[in-house]
Amino acid sequence: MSNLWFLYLFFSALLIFTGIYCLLTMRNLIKLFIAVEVISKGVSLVIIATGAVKNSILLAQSLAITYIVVEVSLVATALALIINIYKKNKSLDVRSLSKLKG
Amino acid sequence: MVFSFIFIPLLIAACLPLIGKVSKKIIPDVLTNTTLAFLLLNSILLVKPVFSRGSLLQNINWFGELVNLQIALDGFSLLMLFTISLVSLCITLFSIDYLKHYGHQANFYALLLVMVAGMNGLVLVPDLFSVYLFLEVAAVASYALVAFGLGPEELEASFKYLMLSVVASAFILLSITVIFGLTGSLSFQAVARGLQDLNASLVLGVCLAFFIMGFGLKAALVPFHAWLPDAHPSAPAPISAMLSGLLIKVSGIYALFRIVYSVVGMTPALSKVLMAMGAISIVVAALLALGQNDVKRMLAYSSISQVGYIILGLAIGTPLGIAGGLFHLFNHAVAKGLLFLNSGSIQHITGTRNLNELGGLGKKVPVTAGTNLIGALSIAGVPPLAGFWSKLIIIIALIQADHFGYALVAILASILTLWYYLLIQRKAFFGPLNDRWLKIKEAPFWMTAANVILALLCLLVGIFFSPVFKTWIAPAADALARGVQQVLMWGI
Amino acid sequence: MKVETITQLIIFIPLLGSLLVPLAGAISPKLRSFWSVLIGGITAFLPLTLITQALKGGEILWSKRLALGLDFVLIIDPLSIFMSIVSSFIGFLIIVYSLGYIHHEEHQNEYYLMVVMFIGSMMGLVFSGSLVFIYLFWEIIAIACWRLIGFYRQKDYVLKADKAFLMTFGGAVVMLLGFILIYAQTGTFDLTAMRGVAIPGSAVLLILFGLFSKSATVPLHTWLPDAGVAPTTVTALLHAAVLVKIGVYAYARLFLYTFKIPAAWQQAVIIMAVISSLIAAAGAVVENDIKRILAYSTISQIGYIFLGLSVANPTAVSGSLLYILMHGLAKAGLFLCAGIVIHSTNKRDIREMGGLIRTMPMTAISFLICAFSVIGLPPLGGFFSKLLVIMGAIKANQIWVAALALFTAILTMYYLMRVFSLVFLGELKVSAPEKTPSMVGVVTVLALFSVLAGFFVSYPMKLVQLATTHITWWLR
Amino acid sequence: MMATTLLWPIIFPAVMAIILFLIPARIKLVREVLAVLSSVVMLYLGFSLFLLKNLSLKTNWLGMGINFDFRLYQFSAFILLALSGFLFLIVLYSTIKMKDHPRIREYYAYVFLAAAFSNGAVLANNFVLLVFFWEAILITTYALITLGLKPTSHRTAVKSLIIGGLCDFSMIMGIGLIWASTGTLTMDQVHLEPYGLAAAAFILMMIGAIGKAGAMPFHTWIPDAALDAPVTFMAFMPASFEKLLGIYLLARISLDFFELKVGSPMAMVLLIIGAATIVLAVFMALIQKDLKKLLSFHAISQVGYMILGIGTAIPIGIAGGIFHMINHAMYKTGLFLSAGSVEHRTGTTELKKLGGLAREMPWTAFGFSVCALAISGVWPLNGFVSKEMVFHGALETGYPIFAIAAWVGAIFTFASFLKAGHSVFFGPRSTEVPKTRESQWSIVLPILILAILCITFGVYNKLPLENFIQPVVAGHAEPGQHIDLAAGALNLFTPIAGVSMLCLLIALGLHFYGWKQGGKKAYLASEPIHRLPVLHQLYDLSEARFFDIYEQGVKFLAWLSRMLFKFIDRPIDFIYEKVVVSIGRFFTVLFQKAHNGQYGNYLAWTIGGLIVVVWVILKLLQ
Amino acid sequence: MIIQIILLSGLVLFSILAILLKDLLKSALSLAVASLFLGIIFFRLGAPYAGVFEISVVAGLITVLFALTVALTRKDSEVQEARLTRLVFPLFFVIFLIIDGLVMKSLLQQVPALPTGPETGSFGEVLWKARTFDLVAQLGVILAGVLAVLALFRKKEEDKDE
Repeated sequence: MSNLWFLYLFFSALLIFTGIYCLLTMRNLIKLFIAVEVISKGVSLVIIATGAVKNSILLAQSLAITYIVVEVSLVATALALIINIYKKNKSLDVRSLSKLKG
Repeated sequence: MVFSFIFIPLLIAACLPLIGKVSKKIIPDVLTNTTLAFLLLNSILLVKPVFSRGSLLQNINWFGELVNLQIALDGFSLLMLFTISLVSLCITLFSIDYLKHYGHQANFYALLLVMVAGMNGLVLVPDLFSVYLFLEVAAVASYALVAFGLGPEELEASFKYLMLSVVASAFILLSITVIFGLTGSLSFQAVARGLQDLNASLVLGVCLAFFIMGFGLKAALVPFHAWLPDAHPSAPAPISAMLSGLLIKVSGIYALFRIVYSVVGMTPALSKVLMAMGAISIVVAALLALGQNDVKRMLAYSSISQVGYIILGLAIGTPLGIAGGLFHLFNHAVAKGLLFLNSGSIQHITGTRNLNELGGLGKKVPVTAGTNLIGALSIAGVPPLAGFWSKLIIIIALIQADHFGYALVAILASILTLWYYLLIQRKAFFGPLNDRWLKIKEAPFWMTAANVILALLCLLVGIFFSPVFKTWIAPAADALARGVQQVLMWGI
Repeated sequence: MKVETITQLIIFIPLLGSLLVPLAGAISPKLRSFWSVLIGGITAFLPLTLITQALKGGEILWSKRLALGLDFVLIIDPLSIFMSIVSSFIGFLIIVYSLGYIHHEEHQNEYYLMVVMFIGSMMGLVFSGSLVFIYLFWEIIAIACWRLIGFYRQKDYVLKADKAFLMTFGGAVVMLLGFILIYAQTGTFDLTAMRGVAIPGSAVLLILFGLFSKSATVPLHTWLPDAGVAPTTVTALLHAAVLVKIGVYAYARLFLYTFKIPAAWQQAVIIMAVISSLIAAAGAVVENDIKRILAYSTISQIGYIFLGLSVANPTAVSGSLLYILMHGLAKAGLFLCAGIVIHSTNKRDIREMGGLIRTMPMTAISFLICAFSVIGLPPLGGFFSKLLVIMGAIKANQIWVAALALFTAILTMYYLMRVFSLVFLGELKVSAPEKTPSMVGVVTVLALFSVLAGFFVSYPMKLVQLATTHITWWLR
Repeated sequence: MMATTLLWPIIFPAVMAIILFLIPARIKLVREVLAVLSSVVMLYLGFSLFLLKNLSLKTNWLGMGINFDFRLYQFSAFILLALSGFLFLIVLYSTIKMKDHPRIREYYAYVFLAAAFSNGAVLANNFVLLVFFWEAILITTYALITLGLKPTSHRTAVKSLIIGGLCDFSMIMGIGLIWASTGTLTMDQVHLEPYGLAAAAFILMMIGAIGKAGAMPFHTWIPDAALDAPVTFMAFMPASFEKLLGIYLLARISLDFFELKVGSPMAMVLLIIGAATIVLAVFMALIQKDLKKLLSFHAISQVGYMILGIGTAIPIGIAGGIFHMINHAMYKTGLFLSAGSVEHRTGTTELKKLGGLAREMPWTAFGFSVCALAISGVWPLNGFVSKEMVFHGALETGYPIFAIAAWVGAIFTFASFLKAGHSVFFGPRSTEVPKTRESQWSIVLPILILAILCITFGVYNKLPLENFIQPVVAGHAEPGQHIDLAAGALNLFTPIAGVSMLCLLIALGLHFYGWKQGGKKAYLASEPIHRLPVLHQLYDLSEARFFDIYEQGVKFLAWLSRMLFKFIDRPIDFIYEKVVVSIGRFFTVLFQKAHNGQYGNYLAWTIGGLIVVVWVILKLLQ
Repeated sequence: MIIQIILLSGLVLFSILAILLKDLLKSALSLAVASLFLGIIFFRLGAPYAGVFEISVVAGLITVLFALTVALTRKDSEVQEARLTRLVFPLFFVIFLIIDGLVMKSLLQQVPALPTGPETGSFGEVLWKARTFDLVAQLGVILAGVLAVLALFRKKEEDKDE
């Protein structure tokens, strides 16, 4: 069974890598947040896969659902932030967010 | 009732927006302060039971086990609860007058209470996933609070904070899940028991690295610190105090060391890594603080540096080191809370935080200046203030554990610490009086009162360090020092 | 009253009393002055009642157990009593002098708060028998000092204050590291439990850092001349009477009374002391600012005290202890005279002054007497201390060191006489009257004491002898 | 008699000093009477103690062998008596001379304090006590010079202080060495062979002694003081008190504390210093144009004889030295007082302005002449006796060069006094000075007393020699050897006396030649020698204070200080002020640059940190 | 098994598309598709409720939120991404793929199998009984989110006052 676990871990690692790559290189705020979503997909995949592989899918399922709720809350907050930033900056470029430095 | 630490603030927070429609100011003020005062009282009352029994495990079973809540309270958590209640009470007192700048008291207080509830929950739950959840509760509230001013800088800081935090919490959750996969359970006790006879050190090592990164980011360890100097200064002063004083400690240090000591068990390898990171944080952040012109930004870097001390102490692994680290955690919470509130006072008084524009305020606002001085010296570790004792204990522990090099770093960095605090003192308070500030007056009553209370705490804890240490710190340190045994004992 | 009780009162009356100064100041300036003088007076008086205890010899220990073995220990022995008498007395005189000197300045609340706290923590330091508490009071003094140096708020003044604070703090924390090394070895901070313990050289080095930085010994001395930007009362307090003696006192307490210092380190201190003395004297010759000259002079004299203590035979040690008293009186006198001069002429460069003996004769004569005492001319008190230190050095076979010390004494003579000639003699450049009676009175008293201390040297000497035999117990 | 009597000569003048200081400036008469009376009391005390001879007092003082220890015996009693005698004369003289001095209160206070300290120094039987009193005199010297009230007075005072300090500090060093090697500080318990460390101790102690006495090269403040200080001071300190004390101590050092052997290195040191002092100082004296300054150089030159005498380490030489000391004190005091008398009346002591005063001031002229002849060693005055003894001793050492030096000194001594006396009292009456008359009795009386004493001690040399000198030397003679110093003292027809007389004749010849050359102006009589080729340059250099160890020393001190300050002190400060700060600044700026506000950058650190942590943990786990 | 791998590959593919596509709306839609895949994977792994949640909430609600945001920020919000980013992505991706594969393979031997029995009870029981606290925390998170949105979209009072 643990072979399977590592298979899922392998794919979720790919997802997380993709997300982080995007976070590191992309500039559009919304795009960045999409990357965060990609990462969180990787995480939820791991949760469910672990539960499935380790015979505790019910528990894992409840965790995953909770996680999704958290995600929604985060997305709401983040998008609210992004909209506010857009209102102030008239731009979605993350590079313009560098007034605070030093 | 230990549960009140979580439920009451949540409940009040839920009600506040509605109450806010009725009364904009007074009721939210009173309600919040009463709540926190109640929590403070509660935490003090808990000292005796926890002291006598070592730890406290509480269950709620309602509706035929449909509602099954379990809470574990030991010395360490109690210390955190006490610190949280104490500092946040002072912060809300301060907010009474300070919030005039922002308005929307009800909303503000609600978020603040949610954050408190999140931190309290994090401290109380004996379950890895719950730790993550409460971490997020506090975090989401803090994102909003950082951006509460809605200015471009606030939004920018909040956004960066959020984006970095999200990555961190993803890794935390990942790690929790992997541990869940390894042991098949999530509660501290079961995980600790499971890990004891598990032979998977490499995977576990990676998990711990994820934890270090995740919680390290929350605690702002170098190199995961970059969000903090943006986020803390941008927030309203009470929130800066809250974040620097409490949040980074609870969601970073508490969580990390609870897991490291009580769940996984401290290993020499972990100790080495954490100590090295602590030492790096101390030095790098201190140097960075030196170059700041914004009071709050300097304080923020100082927080990073001091977190370095705390982690350096906690990571030694000896009981004395843990005690020193925890004591410093407490002292830093108080003193940094004080300093951030104080910077709020300065901003309130003068409208600026730029050190180069300030100058000579000491003459006009002696109380603000004096309390600032006390806080600064306490953090710098100048006796007889509280910070001295904790740093002393940390350094003693370092030497006793034969970490002479780290001791030297800690000592020399305290000179740097003093150096940048003296910059604040010199540029803001004790230099020649800037003509712009000829007509300024002392900050309003509640702001000053909060400052004075915290300053007195710094002083009194320093003078009566012995009883404080025995009552609060020693049980907490014991709880941690017992390591995995502590968690395994809970069941009994 | 029990001796222990008196001692605790000596420490806590000024420490707690100082906190009330701002409150008193909020009510009225008169009350504040009265309160400060009262506290200072009590603090100066109480140690005198301990003299009988000192004459009995021996020591009384008192301790309060605190967490982690960081106990609060008091050692009441002839050494601490002697030191407390000297510093509280001079401190008291300085408070009285301040009444006139600081009269028109702002921030008087802070000033008196810090001065009284300074004296209180000095008392605490003197009686402390625990390394941690020595450090603790040490740093309180540093804080007080820092605020006092920066009293005049000018930009570069506060910078100098910060420099002084940072240098002394830096030295002190390094010293703390040394303390902790000792703790790691012995498991206690209590000095009385560690007597005769041989400590490693690394700890000695670290502690010396602290002592040298506080006592402004080369190469950690440069903050002291810079600290001359403080009000003169403060510089008198810092340089002459109390502050710089702390390091010396701690040396006696640690390396004579308590630990065995390795011979190589002892030799190193001897050499450092005499070099410091020489270099500082050179600085005093070169400088033109009166307070900087006196500050360098202080550094130079501190070198002698260190020399005596590090030579560590009874002659030299008693010479050093006597030096603390004599130098305290005389240098405080010099600084306060300089204070009067600066206060009335508003100049600090000695080349711009001259002929002041005509307008302020009492000040001039007091200055001269104190200068003679510092030089070490009989029949003034300074003679005995310097003589004993040098004799002790020769006795310990440190002949070249003694010769160098004597050479420095000639330099001392040279620069002090230079100051005197330029300031008080020659043509009158700035006419300025003498100041308030409280100021002139204090300098006269100090000069008088320098003279009396010379003629009646056997009385302080008795106490010093007791202290010496007590702290050099290992010679017995 | 109680042993505490010993304290009287110290406490009494000290108390008097305070009383005299406290008497208001306006009540002149009371002060003067009181001063004279107390000096009489002092004289009485001196006499009675001299008759007592042996007395000692010892109480505890500082512990560690530093006791309050006084001892009166032959030698110290004699010196004590001499000191009180001179004190009396000078106080008497001062009542007139210093009458209108604006700081007269201080003057008496200092004089009596100096007397107290000097008495203490003489009586002390403990080295520390000795130094205490000895060095204390410095302060009174300093203070008295400043009373000259000239613009340069204070400078000279400081000069005396620093030179004195140098000497006294070296004495302290010597005492320290003695203490270290013998373990005692009681003076009569110390007797060392001057080898090795003890030799160093000897030299250092000796510097203290001869420095006080004003030998070369520690003399340079004296000529300056001659012009800047009150003349009474010159008579009081350099002429009498300091010579007495210095030579007293030198004798104690050479006779008691150390075993000085004939021809031993230490003795040679003394001889050389003595000879050099004689010759060099007398050459300087010769060309002086001011009476007081001329006298002051002689005061230095004559010290040479005393040192030379003691340095011979032969009883007769030592006796000669000590006798010369007391004689010199008399005639030099007499000379200074006469100079003071002249100054008192004419207001100047410049040779050029004076002349032919003998008629108007006959008693002064008489006193001056007697003293001048005595200092020149003219038979049968006291100077002759003591000088002969010194010549004798010097020849007996086996190094005739020292005797020759002494004779050379004698030539020029006489020559310069011929010049001085000639130009002040004889010759044509100068026009630059208004008509005047003899000084008051209290000025003339001391001069006359001293002149008479000079004659007495010369003619009846047996009296002082047997009473004062012989007992001192007695202990140092070879066993069985009987010393009878007075026996052939006045014998003119010995080779040595013959040479001496020849010297006087040469001096006379020189003066005559010079007087002729200088157009019969007496004050130019020394010019031919002044203008000698090499000497001329040397004189110029010394006028420019090139040979003045003080001037050079102070320059050296200033230079050294500047060097130390510039190359040690400032660099240390530079490290704190600049180096540390800029290193801190450098890293600060470096780190600050890294925090550029870019989110991607921060995330990269985070991820990088994560990778490093993973790597390190895995590494540590393996 | 094969189907599972295909589903997983689809998930990764659409995630990559989500980040690589230039148009934000298309990105959001790709994300929704990826969520759909994930939901199916959940379902196949025996977590139907989680699958439903994933599809309804993430693929539905969050996509709507994204679309809304994109719509709200449409005006001149073009952000020029660096072209290199997209070009080198495959390279990095492949490198990581290899590393990932190797690491996972090497870890494979490290982890001992866990001797656990199958779970008992129903999903609801597990969620309520064992994870009650999670529900409390969920409430907290939602409250925090709501309050955050309220705070961020509040009207500034000062504007009126001033």
